Amino acid sequence: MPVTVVGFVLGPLLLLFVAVFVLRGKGRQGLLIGFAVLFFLTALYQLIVPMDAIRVYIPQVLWKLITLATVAVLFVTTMRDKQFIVSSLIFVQSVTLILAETLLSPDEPTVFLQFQYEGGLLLVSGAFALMALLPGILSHLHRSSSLSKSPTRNRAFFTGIFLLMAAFAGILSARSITGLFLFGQWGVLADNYFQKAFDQNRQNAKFVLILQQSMLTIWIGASVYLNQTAGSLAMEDLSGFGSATGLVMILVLFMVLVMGRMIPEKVMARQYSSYPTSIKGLSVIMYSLLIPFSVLLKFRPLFINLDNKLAASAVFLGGILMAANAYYAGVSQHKEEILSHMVLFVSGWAFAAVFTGLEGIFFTFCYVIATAASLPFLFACVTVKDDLEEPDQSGKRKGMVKQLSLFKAFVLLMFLFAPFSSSLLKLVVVQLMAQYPLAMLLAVAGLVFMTTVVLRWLLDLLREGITQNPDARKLSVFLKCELMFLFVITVAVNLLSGTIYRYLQSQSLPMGVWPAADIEKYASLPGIVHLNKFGTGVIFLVISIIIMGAVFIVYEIYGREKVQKTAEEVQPFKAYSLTAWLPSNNRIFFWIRAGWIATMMLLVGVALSCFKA
Amino acid sequence: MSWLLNNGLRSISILVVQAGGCRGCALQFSMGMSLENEIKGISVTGNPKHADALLVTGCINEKSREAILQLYEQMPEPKAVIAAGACSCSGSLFRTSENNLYTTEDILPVDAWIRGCTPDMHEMLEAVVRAIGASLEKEGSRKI
Amino acid sequence: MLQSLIWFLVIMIVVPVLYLIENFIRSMMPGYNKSYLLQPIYRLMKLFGKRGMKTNDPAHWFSIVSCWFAICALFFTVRGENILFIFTSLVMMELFILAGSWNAREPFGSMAAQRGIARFFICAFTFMVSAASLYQVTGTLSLKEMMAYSWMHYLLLKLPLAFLAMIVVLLIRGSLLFFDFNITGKALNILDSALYTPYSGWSLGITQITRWVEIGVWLKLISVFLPWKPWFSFTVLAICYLAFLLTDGFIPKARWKKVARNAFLWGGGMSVMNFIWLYLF
Amino acid sequence: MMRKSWSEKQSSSLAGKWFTFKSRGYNLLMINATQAENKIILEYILEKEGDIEIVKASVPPNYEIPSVVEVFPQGEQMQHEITQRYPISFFPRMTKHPDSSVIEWGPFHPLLPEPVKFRLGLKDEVIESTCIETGYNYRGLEESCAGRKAEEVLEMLERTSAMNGFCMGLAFVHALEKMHGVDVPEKARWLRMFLMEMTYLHASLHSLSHTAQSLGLAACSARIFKLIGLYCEAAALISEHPQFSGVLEAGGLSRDITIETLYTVNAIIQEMEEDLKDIRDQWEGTPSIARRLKKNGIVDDRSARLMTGRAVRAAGISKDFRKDSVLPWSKLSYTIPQAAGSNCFARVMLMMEDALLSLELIDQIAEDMPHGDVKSPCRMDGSGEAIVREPEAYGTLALLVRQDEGRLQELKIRSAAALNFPFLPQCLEGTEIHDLPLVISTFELDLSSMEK
Repeated sequence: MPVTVVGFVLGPLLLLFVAVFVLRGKGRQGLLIGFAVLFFLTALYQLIVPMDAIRVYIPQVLWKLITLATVAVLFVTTMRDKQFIVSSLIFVQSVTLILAETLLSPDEPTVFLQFQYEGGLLLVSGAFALMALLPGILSHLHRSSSLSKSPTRNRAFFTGIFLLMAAFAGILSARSITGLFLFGQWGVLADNYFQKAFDQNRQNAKFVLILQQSMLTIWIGASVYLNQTAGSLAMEDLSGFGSATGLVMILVLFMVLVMGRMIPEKVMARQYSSYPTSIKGLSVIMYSLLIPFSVLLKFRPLFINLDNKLAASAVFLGGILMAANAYYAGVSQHKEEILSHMVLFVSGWAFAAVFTGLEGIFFTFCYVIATAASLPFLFACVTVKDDLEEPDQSGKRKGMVKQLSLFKAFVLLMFLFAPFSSSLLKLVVVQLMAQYPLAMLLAVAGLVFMTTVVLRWLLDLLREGITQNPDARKLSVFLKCELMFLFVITVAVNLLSGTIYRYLQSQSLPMGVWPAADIEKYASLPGIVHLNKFGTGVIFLVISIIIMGAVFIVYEIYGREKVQKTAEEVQPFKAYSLTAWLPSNNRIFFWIRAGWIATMMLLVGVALSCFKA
Repeated sequence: MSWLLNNGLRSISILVVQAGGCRGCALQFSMGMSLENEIKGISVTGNPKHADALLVTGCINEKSREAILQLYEQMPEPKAVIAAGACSCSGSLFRTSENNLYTTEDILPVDAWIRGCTPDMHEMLEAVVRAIGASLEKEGSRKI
Repeated sequence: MLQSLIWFLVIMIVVPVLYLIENFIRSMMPGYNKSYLLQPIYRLMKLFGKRGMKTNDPAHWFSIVSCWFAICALFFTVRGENILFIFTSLVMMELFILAGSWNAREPFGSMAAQRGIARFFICAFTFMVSAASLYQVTGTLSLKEMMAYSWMHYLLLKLPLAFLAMIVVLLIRGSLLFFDFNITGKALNILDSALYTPYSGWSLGITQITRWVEIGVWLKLISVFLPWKPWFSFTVLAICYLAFLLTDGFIPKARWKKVARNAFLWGGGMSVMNFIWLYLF
Repeated sequence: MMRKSWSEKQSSSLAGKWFTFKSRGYNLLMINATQAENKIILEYILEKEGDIEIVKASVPPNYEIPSVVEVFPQGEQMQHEITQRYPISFFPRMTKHPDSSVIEWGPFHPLLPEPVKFRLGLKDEVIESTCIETGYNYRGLEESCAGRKAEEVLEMLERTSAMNGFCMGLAFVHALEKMHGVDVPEKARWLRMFLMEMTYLHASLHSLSHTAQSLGLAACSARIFKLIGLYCEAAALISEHPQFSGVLEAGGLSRDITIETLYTVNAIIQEMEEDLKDIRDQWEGTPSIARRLKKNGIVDDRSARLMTGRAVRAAGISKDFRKDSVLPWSKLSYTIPQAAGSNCFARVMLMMEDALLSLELIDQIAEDMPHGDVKSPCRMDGSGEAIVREPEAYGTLALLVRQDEGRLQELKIRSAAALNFPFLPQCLEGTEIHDLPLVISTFELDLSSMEK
């Protein structure tokens, strides 16, 4: 197993123990900054120069011991928090683990952890997200008194973050089913510590925790069955279940939906309510976007010979996810809620894309990376806005930073531009959902409603530019440079989605499954932004950015000197919901719930019918 | 300058301000606009930023005065002011020493007057064209 | 290249001429304000002669950017580029017009911008689904190839409802008949000139040109569906649009929320039915 | 400065008097205030089928006394006028603070016939709370009339408002004739009735044109403008001033109007009958217009009973304001149009029916117009006091005149709009802002005669 992969997984664990037991206060923050930068640079380096040379051998027994240790730690923490249902579930898990080990002693795949073709890129975008949200996390540490004062909360906070990164790297690189279970438990443990760090009353997370633990219990039980029939725990060799493939696929789907919190329900979103914005952004991007997409891609061989009805209903579920999250984004009030629904919207797209052709995956991949690169920047801006609006000790409210609103406007424009310029084109051309008309209509409705939400946010941003507050406290230089740097990367990634296409084409892949033979047909389509071809698209884009830049500059100069007060400051128009013209709101919540429940039932029914055939 | 004058005279958008009192003059103006007459190109607007001329009718008390000054300030140049009716030209019967009513001349630079209690429709339209012509000439002389 | 330049000029002239004819015929009717034949042109010239606009509304600079995107959309339509790319330019144009009226401190401008966002959603959804059905039938998204295809085969046979849905989008954009969101404020309504409240002087002139160019783009886009020669189908559609303009005065103005629901039901519904129908038969 | 207020006993005794009159079926006609040495005397004038009762209350300046709105809600605007002129205030003050986004509309707008400013609390373009700010039409008419001769006062009263100028003048003339006991010749009374019907027709046409503009029917409002043009052409034959000012005189009319001019005027006027019927059928028949009108401007029955003008008949209460007048309407044969539902649709249909009714009455009056002279000699320099209740274009008008040796000592006018205005905010709540001009046009508020 390549040393870097082990480094990504076990490294954060090691640093966790160092941070928690050795260092204090400032030391911990320094360690976190160092870790984040190191994590990002090594991920980037590992992407360009895959270091398979240095290999280190870790015996299977060690992974089994770690799994048992995680389950034991979870059992102890849940017993201490008096969550007896969860602890009983965990007890069942530990019993099945021990029995499976003693009776069957399944042999783990020799290569337990390995970054496959897409894992590297997702790891880089995850590391980038952590880098983008780091300033927000640090400023939250300074500001929130509860974290700095009580050592237990501080310790829980740091364990949570390191565990989160370890789980993220683990799931991306896991190649065996028990690996998924292990790193899934790490993720749940990380959430548990976050709850302890932020949430005083901690009961709105109870339902989600039980749901996830029961899902993991079923998963570990099923892994025994899978091992018997397929003969190995590695995910690629999982095939040849014959009629049971459908059922296995359902199991995988439910696992991804539950662990990724992708069920469009208020309960799932409420669990994050107590988290600060930056942590909420980090966990949404990792749990709900990157991890589900990579897990589904790992089970890709299982879905290839799937019968059409199952794929159709799975794609339809993806469409519902997109439409539902676009609607929730339109209705929710707070900016971070809108952002998390935007992330879930893109993950709904990724969820549906996996079941279409390889071309669909190929394209959605670029869009997922573009999202993982641009949305953390917006989460960061929202955090900074909260910082500035937080009245400091003297009770004086800080003002609005005009430059921030222009950056945010540009990023949203790019986030808006990407779907229209590249994804829509590919969506229609690449038959992402063209074989599934109903799902496509839902997807188009979701996409257009999400663009409407972005349009409305842009209007607010461009109005923010005007409100000038002379005593606005200036942003720290570090934060300003970091935001500028991140903003440039975000715009670049969005514009270069065509070039990422090129990079993935050149990947030489072990299994030859990827990419599709006729990918050339799709890559050469009359895309809008192909930087290597000096087409009309590029001219239009360059001139547009020049004009927009000129107008913003004039707008800035013009605004500053001659802003006079009108006769009487009429309140900005605020009481206006985006869905004012729809008949009535609550009926639509009902339809969304009915939609996803019906599709889930359909999926299970179709899977069971496979048994008879 | 004649190009500016021709275009200005052929497309006039008026902001009719019924400042108070009986709205006989305002009704007379809207009647004049709709009936057959040779003066064309006049339209009514409610937004000061789109208006070329301000037609003030009725008595102007303190409250109306502040609102009218606000409107006048928002109108782009070149702009004309027309005082229509006895009430806005001289305050007619209602203007006495104690109930401090204003005439249009007291608060705005007036370009054309239309006297008479409920003046004639056609006379009003001609006064509007006269006022716009005067304001455009002022604009033209300012430019040269 | 020459042919596209000719088309560019033709459309830039035809749409204002439509509005001139409508304005002149309406002023001939009894009870209306009298006006010259070239009334809209005089108004445009007068607006460019204005100066001294209020300084606390810097938003009227946005009319320049929206005009740029409208002209780009027309240029790409005439060159037969990809229709999604054309729609992206129209989206950017719409964004900057809405931003201009949302930024000004006038509540009616903000209210019109909010209605503009709902109108955007309805037009975008209808257009996207129609584009998908167009792609299913013609196999391409570039306007040039579609024109060639519709010249050989009858598009209307396969896409009748998509054509009607696009006509609904045209009516929504032109604020005509039953699909008037009361945003551009032609008829007297409480929001005055609604979306264009903060613009005045030259920026109002530019927004007027942007509106005309946008209608030109939509007319050219929709003329793809008609099976005749491009210039003939464009003239037929232009005359239809003139008819809509003239009948607009006789239709009572409904409330914008009802209009929005109707527009979504009619526009969106027809395009979705056509899309599903393509798959079933 | 802290306002002192009446003692508990004083307040309850005044309120008690109001309740006794209300229980006996009296209605609040008007509130008059006169400045004594250092006290302000308030006169609450109550009326029931013609006989009038006055409740007096003397209040030292800067005092606070109970508000009459709990007992007679239609008195809110009358009290507001008194607070504008005298240092008195009324408790409890009802102020609603909207928490939704507040926007202002007015005071000058093409769809607002008269200057008034609306502060609207909106949520998703639905009005949650309204606060209406008036005062732009105030000219201090009553103060400037004090101490003037009857002719000058008549000339000023005829110019108070475009729609009700003639009705105000006629009410003042009737008050003088009642005070001096003059009997007017038969032909002068019939001619006055003829001119009143012409004024009603003019008012209905303008209300219809404003409603058509609010509905967004450009073609229809142009057509109604054509009818108004027809009316102006006919009215020009009678007097060069469109509101017939200068025709009236105490004791009759200033000049005679020959039968031929009446016939030509009647012939011109009757041409608009088909157009009016066609427009009525079009509005009634088009479902989108009818549905929109029926949905807006709903006034509950309790307040409709306290209002005046078409709003009362729209609520199904049959009340003919022409019967209040001394003019010989009883000699004409007509049935007063009635409607139900108390919403915009009922009021608009009544506008149409009343315009057609005025056409019919003008025809009847022109037919059997009596002969004789139009003026009886009389002297108007006596002194006395008269309270008169006369119909006006939008309901009933109340006038109090006190004259001392030919010089006007005190004049108090309460127009129909002063009764209907307090009920507008409550009726606006829940309507869309898009329909605001429509509800205002059907409420037919003549602000210039209300604020004077």
